[in-house]
Amino acid sequence: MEYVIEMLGIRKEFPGIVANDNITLQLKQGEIHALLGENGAGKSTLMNVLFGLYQPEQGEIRVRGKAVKITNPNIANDLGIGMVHQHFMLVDKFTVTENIILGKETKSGLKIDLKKAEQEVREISERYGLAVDPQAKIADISVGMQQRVEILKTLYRGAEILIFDEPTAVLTPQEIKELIQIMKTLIKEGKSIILITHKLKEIMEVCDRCTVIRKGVGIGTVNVSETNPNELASLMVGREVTFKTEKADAKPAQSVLEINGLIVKDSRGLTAVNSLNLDVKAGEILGIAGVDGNGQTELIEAISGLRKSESGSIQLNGKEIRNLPPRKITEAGTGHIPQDRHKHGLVLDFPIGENMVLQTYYKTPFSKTGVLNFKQIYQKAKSLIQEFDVRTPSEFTLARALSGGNQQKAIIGREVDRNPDLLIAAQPTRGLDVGAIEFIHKRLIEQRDNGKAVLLLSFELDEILNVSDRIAVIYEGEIVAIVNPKETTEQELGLLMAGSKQKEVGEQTNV
Amino acid sequence: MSNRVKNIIVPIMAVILGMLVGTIIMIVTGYDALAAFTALWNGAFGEIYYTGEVIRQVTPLILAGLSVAFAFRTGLFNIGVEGQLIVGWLAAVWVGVAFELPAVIHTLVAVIASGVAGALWAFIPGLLKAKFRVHEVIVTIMLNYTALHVTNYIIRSVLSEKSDRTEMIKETATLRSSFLEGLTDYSRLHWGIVIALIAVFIMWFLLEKTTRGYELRSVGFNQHASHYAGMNVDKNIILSMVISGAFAGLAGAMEGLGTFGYASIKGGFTGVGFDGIAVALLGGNGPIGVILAALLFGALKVGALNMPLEAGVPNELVDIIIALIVFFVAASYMIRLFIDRISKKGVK
Amino acid sequence: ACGKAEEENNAAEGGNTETTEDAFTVAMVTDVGGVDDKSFNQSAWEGLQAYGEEVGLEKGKDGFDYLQSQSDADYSTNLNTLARQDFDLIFGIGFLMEGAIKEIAAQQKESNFGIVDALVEEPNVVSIMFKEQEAAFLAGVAAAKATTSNKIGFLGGMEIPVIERFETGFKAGVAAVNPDITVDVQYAGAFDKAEVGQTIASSMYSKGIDVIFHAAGGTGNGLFKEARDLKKKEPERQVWAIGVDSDQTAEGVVEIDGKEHNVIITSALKRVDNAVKDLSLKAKDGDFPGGETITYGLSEDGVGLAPINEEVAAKADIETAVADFSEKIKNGDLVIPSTLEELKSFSVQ
Amino acid sequence: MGFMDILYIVIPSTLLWAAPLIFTALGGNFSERSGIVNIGLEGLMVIGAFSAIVFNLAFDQTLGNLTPWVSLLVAMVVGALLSVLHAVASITFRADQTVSGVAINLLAVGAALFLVKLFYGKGQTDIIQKGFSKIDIPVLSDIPVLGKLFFSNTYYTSYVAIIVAFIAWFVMFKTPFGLRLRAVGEHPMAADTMGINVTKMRYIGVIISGALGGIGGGIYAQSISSDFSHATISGQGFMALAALIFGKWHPLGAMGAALFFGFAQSLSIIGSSLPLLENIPNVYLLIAPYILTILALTGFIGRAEGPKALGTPYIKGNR
Ligand SMILES: Nc1ncnc2c1ncn2[C@@H]1O[C@H](COP(=O)(O)OP(=O)(O)OP(=O)(O)O)[C@@H](O)[C@H]1O
Ligand SMILES: Nc1ncnc2c1ncn2[C@@H]1O[C@H](COP(=O)(O)OP(=O)(O)OP(=O)(O)O)[C@@H](O)[C@H]1O
Ligand SMILES: [Mg+2]
Ligand SMILES: [Mg+2]
Repeated sequence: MEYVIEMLGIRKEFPGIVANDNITLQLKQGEIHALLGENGAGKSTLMNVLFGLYQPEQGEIRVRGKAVKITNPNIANDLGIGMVHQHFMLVDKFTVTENIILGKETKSGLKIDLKKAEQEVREISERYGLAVDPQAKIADISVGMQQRVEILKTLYRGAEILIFDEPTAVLTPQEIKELIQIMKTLIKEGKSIILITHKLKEIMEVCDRCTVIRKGVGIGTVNVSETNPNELASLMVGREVTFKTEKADAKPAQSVLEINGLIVKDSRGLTAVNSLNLDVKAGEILGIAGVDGNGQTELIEAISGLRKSESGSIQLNGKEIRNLPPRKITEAGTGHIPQDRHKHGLVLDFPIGENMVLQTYYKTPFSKTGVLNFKQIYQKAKSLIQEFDVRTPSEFTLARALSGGNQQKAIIGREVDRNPDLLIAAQPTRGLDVGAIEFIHKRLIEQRDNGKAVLLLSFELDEILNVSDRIAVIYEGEIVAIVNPKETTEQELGLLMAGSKQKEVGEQTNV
Repeated sequence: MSNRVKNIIVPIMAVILGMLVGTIIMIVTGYDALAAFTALWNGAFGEIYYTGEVIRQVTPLILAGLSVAFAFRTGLFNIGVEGQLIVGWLAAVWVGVAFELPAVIHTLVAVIASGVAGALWAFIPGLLKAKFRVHEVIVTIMLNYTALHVTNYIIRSVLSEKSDRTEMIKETATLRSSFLEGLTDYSRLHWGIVIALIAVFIMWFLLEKTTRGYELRSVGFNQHASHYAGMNVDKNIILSMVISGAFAGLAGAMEGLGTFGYASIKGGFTGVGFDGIAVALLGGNGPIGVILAALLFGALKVGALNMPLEAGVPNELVDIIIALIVFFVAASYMIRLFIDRISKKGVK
Repeated sequence: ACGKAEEENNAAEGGNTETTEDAFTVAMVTDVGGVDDKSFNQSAWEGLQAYGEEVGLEKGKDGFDYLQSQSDADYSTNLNTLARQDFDLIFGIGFLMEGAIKEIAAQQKESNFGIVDALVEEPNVVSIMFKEQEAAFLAGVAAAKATTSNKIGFLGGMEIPVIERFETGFKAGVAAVNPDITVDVQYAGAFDKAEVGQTIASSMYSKGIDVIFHAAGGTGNGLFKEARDLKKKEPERQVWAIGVDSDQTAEGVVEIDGKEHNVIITSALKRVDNAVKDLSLKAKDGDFPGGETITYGLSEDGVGLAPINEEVAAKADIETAVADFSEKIKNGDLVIPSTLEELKSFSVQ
Repeated sequence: MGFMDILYIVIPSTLLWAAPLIFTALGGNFSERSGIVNIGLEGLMVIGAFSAIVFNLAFDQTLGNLTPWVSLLVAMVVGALLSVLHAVASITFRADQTVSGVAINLLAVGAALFLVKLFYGKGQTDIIQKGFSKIDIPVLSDIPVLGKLFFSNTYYTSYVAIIVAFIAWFVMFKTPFGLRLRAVGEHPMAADTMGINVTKMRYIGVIISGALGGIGGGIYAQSISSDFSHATISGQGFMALAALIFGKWHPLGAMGAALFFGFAQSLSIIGSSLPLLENIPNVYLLIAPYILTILALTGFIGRAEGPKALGTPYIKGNR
């Protein structure tokens, strides 16, 4: 018996959209099988069908050759299918163990036997090399460890077939490495894996075969050893994709943002940004590289006025903006693409049109003496939607109804349109597909070429290396090195980010 | 079917369903449903007097409904309308009793006093929510009881000497008008309805047309994004509570300066505040909706008084119907599903 | 007042018919308490029923009826409704209706009105007042005779003039028997908070008070509950309560080991029923005392004391003393103070 | 009066007041832990009080001294039935849970009074003869000082309430059921992917709240008011809600809060006769519980957050 899972001719509809149309996916015993597709292509949907969260309208699922009906996750579990979801399914307030045993608790009498459960968790985690602290609260552990908990959940239930839905999108390079190692261990232990990822490099590295879907339709399955990233990308998008971002050399001019001796504390009162110095010049993109949790978030919040800093100075065009209210800072000439677009970027329950004036509603022509001018607002929105290719039925559609990529485009449109001297872009392409990423990168470079300063924060080394003109490496709240992307490698960056003694990077000029 | 049409059909269906279940209850318990509804109608619109009384009843309901709706629209749940109303009532009567002012101006000052009092009372939960993130529902509930005891105390010990109520307000402060009373055969209809309608317009304009309203709504939907966009979240939360409280306070003025002309010690709540929730909800938190819903509940409440006498049906039946209507609107998803099914069938 | 032709046949057939040609119809509006509040709404309604029985009318639009208010705002509407239904005489029960009666009486000049416990000066309104202090005085006498600890309690609803009359009369009665007895006074602040009544009663009884008189409407139910509970727990203990408005004996029944006991000594009666019936009959006969205030006291049978509980040791003693004082009050030898101010200068001698 | 004498009065009274609040707050706890706001506690108490009284009046001849206990069971069942409405609206039909709760409150009062008029032809019931009565707990009340403080002149129901609070704590934090219930209230989709039936768990949570709220009302009616009228339950349900939040959504916290409220209430009533407090206008004592609750929320537990998914309907597959 060759295939452990066969999904044949699966069709799944949502109101007004066919998310999966006659898709076929066959998973071999012991392989890592990639599932590739643009945002919204239907990957998560297909996997949710396999996991019993959705019921397909058509098609058949076979597990080890036997046709099955998977009507809820329990059945999937019984069949040995486990899923690590794109958005973590963990209860923050529970411990690692409680999360793992939830729904399948070890009992003694009426009581949960936590001791025994912790022991079991420890055993499995050792066996597969998934280091976790069984007693830690989810809220207190790193994203990487949370993901290991997710994997443990499936293993605890005896899963033989594991589905990973975009597991690497939220991980740091180090964590990605660890994860890949874990997947390899799992295969050795006889498991089979379906891996969803937008990162072609990862597919090339670990996968045996790859199934591509485009707009809900299955395009086909290829052997990874017989293909290359370019082919995969064009299969997925349906056209040629260029990877290397085309850009002219930067022409840096005067400093727009100057930070000196900045100290910022995090929510727990610990020093997150420690006497940090940094400058960003007009006409350049400065990328900040670093492992998550080294003060990036606090730095950006301090610059944009969302967090009070302790001391130091932040100057924008020579004017002190430290600890000014956010509005004053915005008006001084900053734009901000926030990390979490749902939480910080948009009012999801406003029409997309009203979202386009979130910072400017009080200015003419959008309002006059406190009264809004909706005609102007929606005119503006309409033109931005066109210019930035935001796919939405209309400017009156609620922002909530847009896909992530289009929401992001709307935010970028809004921020770029204000033409700020400094544009802060925090993980602007997180979770987006290559098409959308390409678009966004172009826009950032365009800003630079127009003589604006761009501060880019990203955990994707590819992105940092491709887009930045200079890279500042942040480690434990300090800038430990400034490197030139043309003269460095991923390995070198990785080492710097990991806090290894900075080697002779001093020679890199423009500090 | 478009969402707009559905938004109109849902409350109508809820009302119909509420009446229907009410009818079934009457039939099951052996009452004459037809007689009951006839009595209800007669008690609300049978004579011009009753119609006047209905409008009088509708007046505070509109304001209470506005208060709840305004808070809802800005992301807050003001369950403290009751307390703000009582406080506003007292403030209006206080001004009405204690000051010597020319007519009209006196009324105006008293009305403003009620709004300010309600606003101040609502300022407390607003402030606590903004500064300490204390949930407004629980604070407003606590403040309802506090308002009840404090106003009772003030009436007893400050505004009167151990009496159960204040003096009547001065003639100059009243909202009552012999013109309106004459028009409606001595009902207690008063000018408050005009104030209520103006308030409806203000709420609509403020919320939908001004930058302030834009901020209030934005903060209501997403505090984080609003903060990012440079809005002062705390200020907007407080402001939203304060405006909501001002509407509630005005509702109190309707009672103090219109219906009663005095403030008296209360053993329990007036119920208008909770009815305000029903009104806001049935009215879809919109201006026109609130007016219509207040009209319905006002008519039901006044008409119900006639049911025991004319049809021998306990007037609590109307309370049940109102509760059912609220229930059906709350569970409007059920009605939406039903409409979808019907309209799909229609197409096929 | 208004004749109804089609009902003439009925009238001819006999006395117990629904209505007579010139049926004099009477109705009342209750406050939120309703006609079974075990207090004066109930009493008033009994008076209306007695009137109906006496003149051969039935409940309904053509006889006698009542409307219950659900909130203060309803008084006016309800009074108006009854006037519009052409009731000939309409009672507002309770001081809360003062304003509404005043207003409606001015508008509905065709109808006659009565108001209990408040003064309204309109030509078509009769104000009905009671000398609660007299009933309370007798209750105080009974309490003073019954107590063995010489500690007595008074539980008031709200501090309003009516209740002050009860308090004053009660204290006067106690003092008349034995000035050394202390009377602990507490107000619950409400007429419908049984739980508050219970807690106050509990604290009073644990202080050694053995008789508590309440003038607190529904709040008094808490007193009875506490008294019954204590009695049940310690059947030997002296735990007594005194009721108000109507004879509340039924609320005091405790079953201990299959035997029925009662913790209520007596009740200070306020015969709203008598007053209502009396005025209805007068009005029917064309003697409506419009614009007047009629005060019902012991002499008019408007207040009184309910029979004394068999279980009270001092029953005979109480009855003699009560009869004695009643006599003095009725013939004017003894005037009971009606305010705490007057009480200061009051003495039996 | 000496300090101890005051305690001898205040503590039993505190226990009496607290019992209905504890039950109802525990009920609210189960509902809210499962993610369903329950502002309908007041209504559940109303219907519990109503059904307990009606049953008590009807069967006290047959059931004798068992009557109040059996009536409590009836109140429990009726409360549970009413809460099903709340469950259907807010779980199956995704109603705004606060609003559905308000509807439950309105409905309970309307229906109970309507039925009282239907059954008895009047606006309030008679007084029950077989309510819960005062007792000294055997043995325990003989302990010196403590026995008189905590175990004399009280009602069994108060102790039952305290015991049930501990049981609720055990169920919620030590059993698989509790873990699942809390998971559903924190992250329903996570629970769903773990094969837990979110809808079922939430229904159970809400129905338990109805059952316990019904008992709370039943206790109130049978140990305090002794009859049922429009004024019987007036705000106790909201107090229970406050206790639940004041107690940080924890059963033992809710119990503590309910006892604290009971204490404040009895102090406000008894206070005016205490030497220490007699010169303070009564109003301060009356509002003390409410102000203290607000202060406590602001000062000590302002950061305490409810279950994460509280108030949000769970829609399968929604992101
Ligand atoms: N619950 C839902 N209701 C309605 N439409 C949905 C729902 N879930 C998914 N869709 C739609 O189905 C399509 C496929 O979505 P899906 O999440 O499977 O895409 P995906 O390939 O996983 O994308 P991504 O790479 O962004 O994760 C999308 O267009 C989406 O709009
Ligand atoms: N609440 C909703 N109302 C309407 N449509 C929705 C809703 N939620 C999701 N959708 C549909 O889902 C799609 C967006 O799915 P999704 O958020 O997965 O997009 P995405 O591109 O995968 O973004 P991301 O990668 O950030 O998840 C939209 O096209 C929209 O039609
Ligand atoms: Mg996605
Ligand atoms: Mg996906």
